[in-house]
Amino acid sequence: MSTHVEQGLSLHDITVRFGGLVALEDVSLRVSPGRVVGVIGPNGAGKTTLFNVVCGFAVPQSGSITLDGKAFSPKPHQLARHGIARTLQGVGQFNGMTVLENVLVGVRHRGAGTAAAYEALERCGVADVADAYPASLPNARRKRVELARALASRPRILMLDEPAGGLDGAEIDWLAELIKAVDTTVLLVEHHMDLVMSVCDEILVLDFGKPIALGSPAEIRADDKVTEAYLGTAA
Amino acid sequence: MRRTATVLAALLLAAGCSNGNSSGGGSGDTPGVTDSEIVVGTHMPLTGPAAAGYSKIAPATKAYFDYVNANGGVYGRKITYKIMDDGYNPANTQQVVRQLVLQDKVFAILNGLGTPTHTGVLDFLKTNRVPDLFVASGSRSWNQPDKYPGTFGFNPDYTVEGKILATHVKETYPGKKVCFLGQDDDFGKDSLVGVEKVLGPVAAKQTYVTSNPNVGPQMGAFKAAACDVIILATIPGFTALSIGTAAKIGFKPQFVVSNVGSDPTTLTKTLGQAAGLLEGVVAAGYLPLANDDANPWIQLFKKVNTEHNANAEFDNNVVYGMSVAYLFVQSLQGAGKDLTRDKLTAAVVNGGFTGPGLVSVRYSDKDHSGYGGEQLTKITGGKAAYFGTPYQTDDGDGPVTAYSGAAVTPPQNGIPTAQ
Amino acid sequence: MDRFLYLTFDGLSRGAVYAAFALALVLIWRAARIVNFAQGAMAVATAYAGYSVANATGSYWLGFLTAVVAGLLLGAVVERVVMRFVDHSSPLNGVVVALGLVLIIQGVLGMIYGNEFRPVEAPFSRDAFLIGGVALLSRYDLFVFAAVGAVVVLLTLLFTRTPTGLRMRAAAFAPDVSRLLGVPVGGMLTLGWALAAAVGSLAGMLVLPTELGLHPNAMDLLFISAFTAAVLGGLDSPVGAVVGGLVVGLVLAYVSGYFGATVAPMAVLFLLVAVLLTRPAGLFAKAKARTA
Amino acid sequence: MTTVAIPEKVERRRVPTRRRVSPLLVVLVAAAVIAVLTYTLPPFRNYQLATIGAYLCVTAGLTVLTGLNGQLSLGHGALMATGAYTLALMQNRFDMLVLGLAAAIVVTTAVGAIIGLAAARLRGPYLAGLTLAVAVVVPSITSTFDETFNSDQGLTVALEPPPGTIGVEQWQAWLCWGAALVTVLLLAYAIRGRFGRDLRAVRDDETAAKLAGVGVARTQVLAFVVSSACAGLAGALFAVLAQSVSPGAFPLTLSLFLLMAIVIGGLGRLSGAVIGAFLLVALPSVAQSIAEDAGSQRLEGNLALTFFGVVLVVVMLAAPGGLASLRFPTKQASLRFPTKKASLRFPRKKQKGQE
Repeated sequence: MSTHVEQGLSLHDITVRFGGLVALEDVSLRVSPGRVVGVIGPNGAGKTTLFNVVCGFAVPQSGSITLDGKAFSPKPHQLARHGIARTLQGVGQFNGMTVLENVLVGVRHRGAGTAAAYEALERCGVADVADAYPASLPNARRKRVELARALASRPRILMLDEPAGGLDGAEIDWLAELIKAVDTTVLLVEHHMDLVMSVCDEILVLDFGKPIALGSPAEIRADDKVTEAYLGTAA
Repeated sequence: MRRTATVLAALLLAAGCSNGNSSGGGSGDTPGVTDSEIVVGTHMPLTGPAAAGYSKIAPATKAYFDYVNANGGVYGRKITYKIMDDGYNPANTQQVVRQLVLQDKVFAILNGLGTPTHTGVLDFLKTNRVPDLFVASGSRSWNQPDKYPGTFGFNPDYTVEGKILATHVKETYPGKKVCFLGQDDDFGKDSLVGVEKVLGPVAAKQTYVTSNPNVGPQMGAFKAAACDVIILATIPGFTALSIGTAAKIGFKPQFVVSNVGSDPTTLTKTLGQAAGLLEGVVAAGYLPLANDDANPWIQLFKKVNTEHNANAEFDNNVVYGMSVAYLFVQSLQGAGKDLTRDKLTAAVVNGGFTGPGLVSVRYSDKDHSGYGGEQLTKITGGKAAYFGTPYQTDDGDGPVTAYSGAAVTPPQNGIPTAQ
Repeated sequence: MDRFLYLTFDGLSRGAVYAAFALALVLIWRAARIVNFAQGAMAVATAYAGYSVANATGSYWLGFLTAVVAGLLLGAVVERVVMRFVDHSSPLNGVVVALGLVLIIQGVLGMIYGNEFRPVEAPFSRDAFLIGGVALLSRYDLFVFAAVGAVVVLLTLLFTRTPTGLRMRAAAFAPDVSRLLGVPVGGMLTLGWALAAAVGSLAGMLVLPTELGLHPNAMDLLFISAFTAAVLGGLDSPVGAVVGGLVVGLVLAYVSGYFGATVAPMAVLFLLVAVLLTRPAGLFAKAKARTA
Repeated sequence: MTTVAIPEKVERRRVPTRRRVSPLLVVLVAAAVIAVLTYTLPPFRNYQLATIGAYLCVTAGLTVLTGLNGQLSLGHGALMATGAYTLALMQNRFDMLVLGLAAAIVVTTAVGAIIGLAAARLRGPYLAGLTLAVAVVVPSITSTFDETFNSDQGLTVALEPPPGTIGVEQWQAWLCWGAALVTVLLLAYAIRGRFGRDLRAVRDDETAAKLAGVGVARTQVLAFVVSSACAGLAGALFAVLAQSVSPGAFPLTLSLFLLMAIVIGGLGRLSGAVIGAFLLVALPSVAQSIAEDAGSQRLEGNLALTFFGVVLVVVMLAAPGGLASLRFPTKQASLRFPTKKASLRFPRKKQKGQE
């Protein structure tokens, strides 16, 4: 754990409790610019809670967050201002608005408008359905729309919450290509091991809220504790 | 889409106006009057909580007009009475009165009911020079001959009534503690003004709002203040609630009730099993009582009620409605064959009408208020009856005096003749 | 002190009725996620039926039973014939249809019975027992408490101890899963409406003898107080409805008694604002987990 | 306002596809139509026309709040009362109509901001409960402060008659529709851009909206403030129309009827607000004439109520998207699925997994 001034997002000894339940315990993580960092763990390991802490949906009992070395107390609607974008597990879409409008909601920087939205839509390959309503699209396309909305805000840090959920192989390959191609920092929560292993530079493994491993994909693959945690809960 | 909506609106409005224009419209210069018809309109609460009791008035008025029409009408003209429901909502009153005046082209507005509702249309009626006769409320607002030359009241105003009730209390229960419960509007306020003009400050005063049908706290306060006499400026439901609630907490003062809230039929029904509590309750009135079968007016009105009002339940509201109609027919007769609006108001100003009322109406060019006095009633054996003599007074500091005029009987055929 | 005691009991006896009516609203909310704005009008309609029977037979209790059974039927009919076909993509649609029903019911009642107050009888004396000169509760008030208490106990038993109650809860909370498990979700919804309407009718029969009388609009004001009570308590909580009802009754009584009747509605508003600002889902709302 | 335009396939990429009819143009056409109407209609129809205009101010604002932002208000009648009383008090003191109207908007906006701040914390029925309590408190306030508001009797509004030979009703129609068209124009421009998208984003999914950078509470308060300003203006116009204000004119039923009107008209569309405002005036009038023809005492009034109720229920069952959703079937219809897009929607559970 480093304490000197640094670029990027850092979590320091974060602990979150809901009533008696410990959701996260002394979790630290550093997300340096340009890196793709994955967070994995069995169900209930605290992955989404970790995201919620960064987004301000959950307030840690102890610990701190820094952004570019400065103390950061996140508020959900100010994330975009700090250059952080996040997708939601499941689909968090505006069903009363067209695909284009959905993406336009994410475009908040000055001077950018429809053009920026189209750029994001094209990047995600859904520009052809710009005037459709999300509810009329297949799940995979809707996930792309949501990605497009996140990308349209031109984030420095992109937080993806189980982006591969419900996708087939081809879609996941496309997603992997996208994650590799984006020039932003990515923080990824995902169950799909192949995706995580292929795109991440660094992986944090959580089990019952505790960090049990942190390292490169190769290191994680070789870690006994990780195998144990997965087999232990899966059995 | 917006354009289609606009066009739709325009079409419907246009369609509406082509329908609307065919009705009404006079042949001569006077709106609402042809050789064979006089169209008169009113606004009344026919639906909603305020309709209770009041919804019977306009049909009774109409029934009496039908009776007159069946007997040849007034100067050969039949009276058509257009009754509009305003639900006691002043905004609706605006709409329906404009419809009556501008669309249906009524000759006059008769017996529009309610203070807040009718207050809002005074200026409109004045601007359009529509006679605004016999407003159904005891507000003093109707008596402003300089400002509203076409508007005339009907009910004795609440201050007059307050003075008369208080005079009775002063004479009959000297030295007793007198308390007052009033509706929280001009009714309660004007009445209290009248009461305090005679009695001085009352021992305790409380108000209620119609939106909270519980007078437990108020009655509790009166009991705590040990009131002997309670004067009620209440509508019927709240009269019954007050008497019932007082009994419920073992509190039995003498109740003295405004005419507005004293209809024994309504009270008996509302109190149900507890109707015995009404025994001895004092109230005031200015028209014959519906249960007074010996009264020739009641006999006449009952006959009309049977023949033209589908034999509706005969109560004081029916008597009220028919008395209004009688007075209006008298005014029409007074205005003569060449009926104009000016002649009608002139006939009312000339006054001198006598009819079912126990006292006379006060109309003159300086006074546009309705009946100027009341007589007291008492409930004995479950039946209300007048006692003593009628009193009359004004809404200022004038004395309360006995009324000296004699009661009149209705004409043979029940229809007033030109005077 | 006497006055305070008197006002307390006055408030409690009215509050009990608000509680019963609020309970009916909570029942439908739990079953169908709809605030049934037609509850008051439906209760009035069944009360007319009840009093017609009571007048014809001379038996108050037969009338009472008629009203409650009519409530069951009316609730079921309203759900089966109207509410089932409402497009629930917007929660407003249900509200507006309920408001439409209010107009229809009030209009039809007005046409049949006229817009007059009809007297209603209470089955027990409404004269309060006097203790030390202070009027406390009447026999009728005790009857109201007993009836509301019985309803609360019976509903609690139904929902916690019977398979039907369990199914109703399951159907309301997770319709799709319940359907897979073989719960007749539609039937449970109908049952929920029927039960709620019956409780509403019962509340109507309890409150009418203390009001101005039977009238198509007789329950309008009661509905407002009861809705306020239900919101105050938290719409998901039957206990909240009861507590909310008593609190609203007491506030109205104290404020009318000490500050005058005109101020009372403002006091209720302030109370509501104060409660909702601190607990946006009512006093008895369960803590909710974050959705993100 | 429709939010869907016909996609122009030729220039789809990188260029905004929307070629919507300019609101300004629509309003100008409407103004011309209204102006012609005011000269051709008889006085009573002009008065009804004026009333529609006044209603349009409030229904337009309410449909933005409820339809676009998803906040349910049962208290807009009370906000109208605020505007009406402000105008009455100002008018009786200064006798300058423009000043009175401006003050009505300012005061109601302030009141709406306070309610909106509380409302932003509340959802669904809790918001309904709070606004309901606001709606019923009006008579209580007027009688508690009766020195100012004169209790149930209310205040009369002193108004100068219109200049020259212009009929009062015609002048009222100009005033009300002038205000209504300006309101609609401003709202139309406000909701077509960022503000409109934020409103709908908050309605559809608060969490996702927050993450996309939308200030949810701020947007909700702003929506309440905007619709309050509209309600205040409408209330002031009602005071001008009636030349009087009293609590009885702003009962709870008014708030409920406003809500019914926008839902029947078509939630979230300004065209729905127009239809709603029209129905608010037309339906009672039609019902009254039906009742009059029926002739029975008990039917009178009650038949109107029943009629209104049946219309409500039938429309809601047959066209849940409101009357404005009944559009002409076109080739593009399939692209517009789902058709009820502007109604307040919550994602249906079924759709998530199945598609």
